[in-house]
Amino acid sequence: MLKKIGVYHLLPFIIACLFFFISYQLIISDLIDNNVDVKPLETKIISGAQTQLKDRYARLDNDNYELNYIASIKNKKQITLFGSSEFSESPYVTYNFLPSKKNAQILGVGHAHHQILSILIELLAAHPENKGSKVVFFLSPGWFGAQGTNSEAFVEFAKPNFLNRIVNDSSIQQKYKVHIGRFIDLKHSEFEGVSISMNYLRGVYLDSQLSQISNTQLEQFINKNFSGTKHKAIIPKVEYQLELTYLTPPPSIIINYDSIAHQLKNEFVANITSNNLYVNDDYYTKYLLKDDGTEREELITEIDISTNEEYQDFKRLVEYVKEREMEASFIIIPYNPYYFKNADIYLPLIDSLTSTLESNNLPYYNLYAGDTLSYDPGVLTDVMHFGDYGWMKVNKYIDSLYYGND
Amino acid sequence: MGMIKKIARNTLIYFLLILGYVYLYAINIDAVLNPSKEQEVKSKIDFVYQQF
Amino acid sequence: MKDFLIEIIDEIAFTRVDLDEKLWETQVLDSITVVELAVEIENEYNIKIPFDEVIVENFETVNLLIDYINKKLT
Amino acid sequence: MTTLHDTLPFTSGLFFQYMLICIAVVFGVKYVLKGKLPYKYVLAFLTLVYISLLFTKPFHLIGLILYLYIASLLLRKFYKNDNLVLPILVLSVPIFLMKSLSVIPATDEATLLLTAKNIVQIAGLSYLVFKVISFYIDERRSKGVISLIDFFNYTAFVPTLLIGPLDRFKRFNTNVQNGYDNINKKMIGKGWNNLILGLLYKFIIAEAIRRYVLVNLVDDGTLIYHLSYMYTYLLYLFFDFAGYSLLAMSFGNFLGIDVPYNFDKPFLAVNPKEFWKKWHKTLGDWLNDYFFKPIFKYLTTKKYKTSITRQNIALMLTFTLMGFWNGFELHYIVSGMLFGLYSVIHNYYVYKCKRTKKDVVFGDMNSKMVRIISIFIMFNAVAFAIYIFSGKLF
Repeated sequence: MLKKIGVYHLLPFIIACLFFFISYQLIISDLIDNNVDVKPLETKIISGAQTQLKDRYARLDNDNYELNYIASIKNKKQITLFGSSEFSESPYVTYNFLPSKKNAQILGVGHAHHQILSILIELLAAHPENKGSKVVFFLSPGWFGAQGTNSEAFVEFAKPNFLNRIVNDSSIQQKYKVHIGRFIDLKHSEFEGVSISMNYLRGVYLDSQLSQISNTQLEQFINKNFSGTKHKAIIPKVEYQLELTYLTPPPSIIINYDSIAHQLKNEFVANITSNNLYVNDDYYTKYLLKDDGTEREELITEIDISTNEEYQDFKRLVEYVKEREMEASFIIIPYNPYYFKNADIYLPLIDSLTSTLESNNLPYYNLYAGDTLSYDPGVLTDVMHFGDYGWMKVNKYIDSLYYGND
Repeated sequence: MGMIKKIARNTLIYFLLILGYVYLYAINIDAVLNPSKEQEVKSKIDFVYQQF
Repeated sequence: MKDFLIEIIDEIAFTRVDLDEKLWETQVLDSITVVELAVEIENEYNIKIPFDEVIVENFETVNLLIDYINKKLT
Repeated sequence: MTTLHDTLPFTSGLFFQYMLICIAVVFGVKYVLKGKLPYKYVLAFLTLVYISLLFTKPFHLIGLILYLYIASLLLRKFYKNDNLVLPILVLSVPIFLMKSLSVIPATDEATLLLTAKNIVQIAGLSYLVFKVISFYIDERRSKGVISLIDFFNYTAFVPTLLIGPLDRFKRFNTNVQNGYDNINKKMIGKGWNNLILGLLYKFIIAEAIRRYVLVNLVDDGTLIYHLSYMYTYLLYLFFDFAGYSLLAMSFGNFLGIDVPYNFDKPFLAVNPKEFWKKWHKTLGDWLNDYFFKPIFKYLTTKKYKTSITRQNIALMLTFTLMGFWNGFELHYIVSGMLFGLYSVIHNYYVYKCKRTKKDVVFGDMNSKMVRIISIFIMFNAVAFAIYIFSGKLF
């Protein structure tokens, strides 16, 4: 019995494996490489004038949006804001308010789930353009609770052109590529139809890990030989040819932030009738009221900074921002402590964020509040998104930081 | 069937199985051979955008 | 009986066979003609031959057929 | 849950996981529990798990099996006539419902029709009904009760549920009665051989043909395109279907059921008769035993016209039925009739040869040469009929 299996199955299987390795080494790898050589790739050129000087792109859906985003990074008169679900259409949101009031050039990028890894990829894609750029990051505490970027958001925000550009840019430090590659490797089973640049980045990560036993031998073999770093030559180059636009701002206009803000806050508080959580009525009835008429209760789960994916992404982002000498600032969005009764559980995280920023000399505006005493009602319109009052505080901060006005 | 013939037959089957598995399933050979073709990357996780 | 059988096989398959000649193996009969033969036998001897008895063991030679029919008749 | 209930046999990783669990359970009961649980109950339980958790329409399938069980029981008890037309019609009601409903365009606003369609369209229905017809015809005179559990195991056996191979009750039930004794080295060896060949056929060769040839053919309306589509589709269909049948056999083997084979080098067939012994053999045998033979016998008894005419009429009817069985669409029916025509031509040729005692087409040609030419003609004739079947032309 055993002999039969050995002779008719084990032996053929071993011979077949040998054949496969030999034929791969001799013929197939050559075939692929040759095939690659005969198809020289043209550089994809996206060109045009900068047209988007305010407002926001929820996602960078087409070449024109990409072009305007890259232009926004390159244009040192324009500020680029990176954020997620707090970005809305309200006239008080920074990218609406400051452009309309004082002709400032400000573009917002992102919507829900646009987290640090996606932002880092967008910045890396603009590596040749981003030296000294003016950028503002809106950090949501929810990102850290979500344990990093999810694969669906990655597919949505990590545009093929951007990834291709990162792969082809040899002046980008390897550690950033490894960082993206690690994410792709971690989530690779969740992707369908992985692109070559994704495979390349994954290969960069796997190469960096080769000394450690992280994968099976076969998988390593496959990654190294077929889809890893070997085929960089066939990833198309992407170039943006930009014509920047500059607005001339009217001579320093002084905006009375405090009075507008005060009025907005009073209106907000006066309009709430359904609750005493300082949450607007619509949101409250829609999300916080359960079917039986009682109030939903929710607590924040504690997180471990040392293993938190989003926190690792944050540290990489700070490194990169420093390296590129960007004029960067960070806005830390609070949780509503009237609703999240244990909001103080995130204070250590917020401390780590601020101390990292301080040690890197990066300005930040921390609105996080661990309890109701330190929370300024009206900053949030609900439990985690800025209200108009909150936006006015942010506008004042940005105006003073980037335009030197109070 | 003779012993040699059977061994040869099974060797061929295993060889084609390995080859086919690697090229059809383990790697994206299409992407390697036709890099110019735009590839659509999808996430298998059907993520519903929620409020929280 | 054997004359009838040899005659009828000749009529159906255009072949004159001996008593021990193999009918299936030499392809004198096939799955179509064997049904005809069965029907002819049914009519001649007034017996019923179900399909699951139209098999090589009963129909391979004329001699076997004669045994089979006799068994059916008794 | 919606995705779970889409797991048709051999279509997803989940199905293979289910099969592996089944095999583990059966082996576990055999070796760990020393076969204390009767095999047929274990088999029925595993099948029920599949139907209720993974199959698309669990209640519809169970309902169908119950209908067929009760119908064949009643027929066995109360219908003593030799004429089989009525029983076959009664058992085929679900097929008629499904096939005729699927011809009516689905765009119809009549929601009643859509609901009706939704109820009767069950994956694997035609195969199930064919199995039950053969069961009824073979067992209608047998003594003793046929229990629901035996009937259920036979009709709903998961590896062959969707598209065969079509097994026979007597053969299948002998395996079930042998139970754990059937799970032996020989059967497992056979299962393994079927498994590797089946995987190769279906998931490697057929998939490669589909992915790299079939979908890349550009329909420019030329003859070249239609010819290349014809041959590619034939090869694809063969490797996919034969691979599927081998996998069904393989998992059957691992569970101790010696599922009959369906394909055996069909492209080396020299004539239609041999072809149907090599291509989808279990269907060919079924049509021969339960349709061709009774009709031909009926015509012969009635002395309808001459012998050769009777043969040809029966052949033509049989293959036309096969066409209708595939579906009531025109291309299926024409393809079936085309296969009928092939058989009629060949049958007439054999008749002529026997009658004149010489080969009326090839004369005294070298027999090896005749064989090669026959294979060539047969292959192309099949390719053409399958091309019609594919619905590419109309």
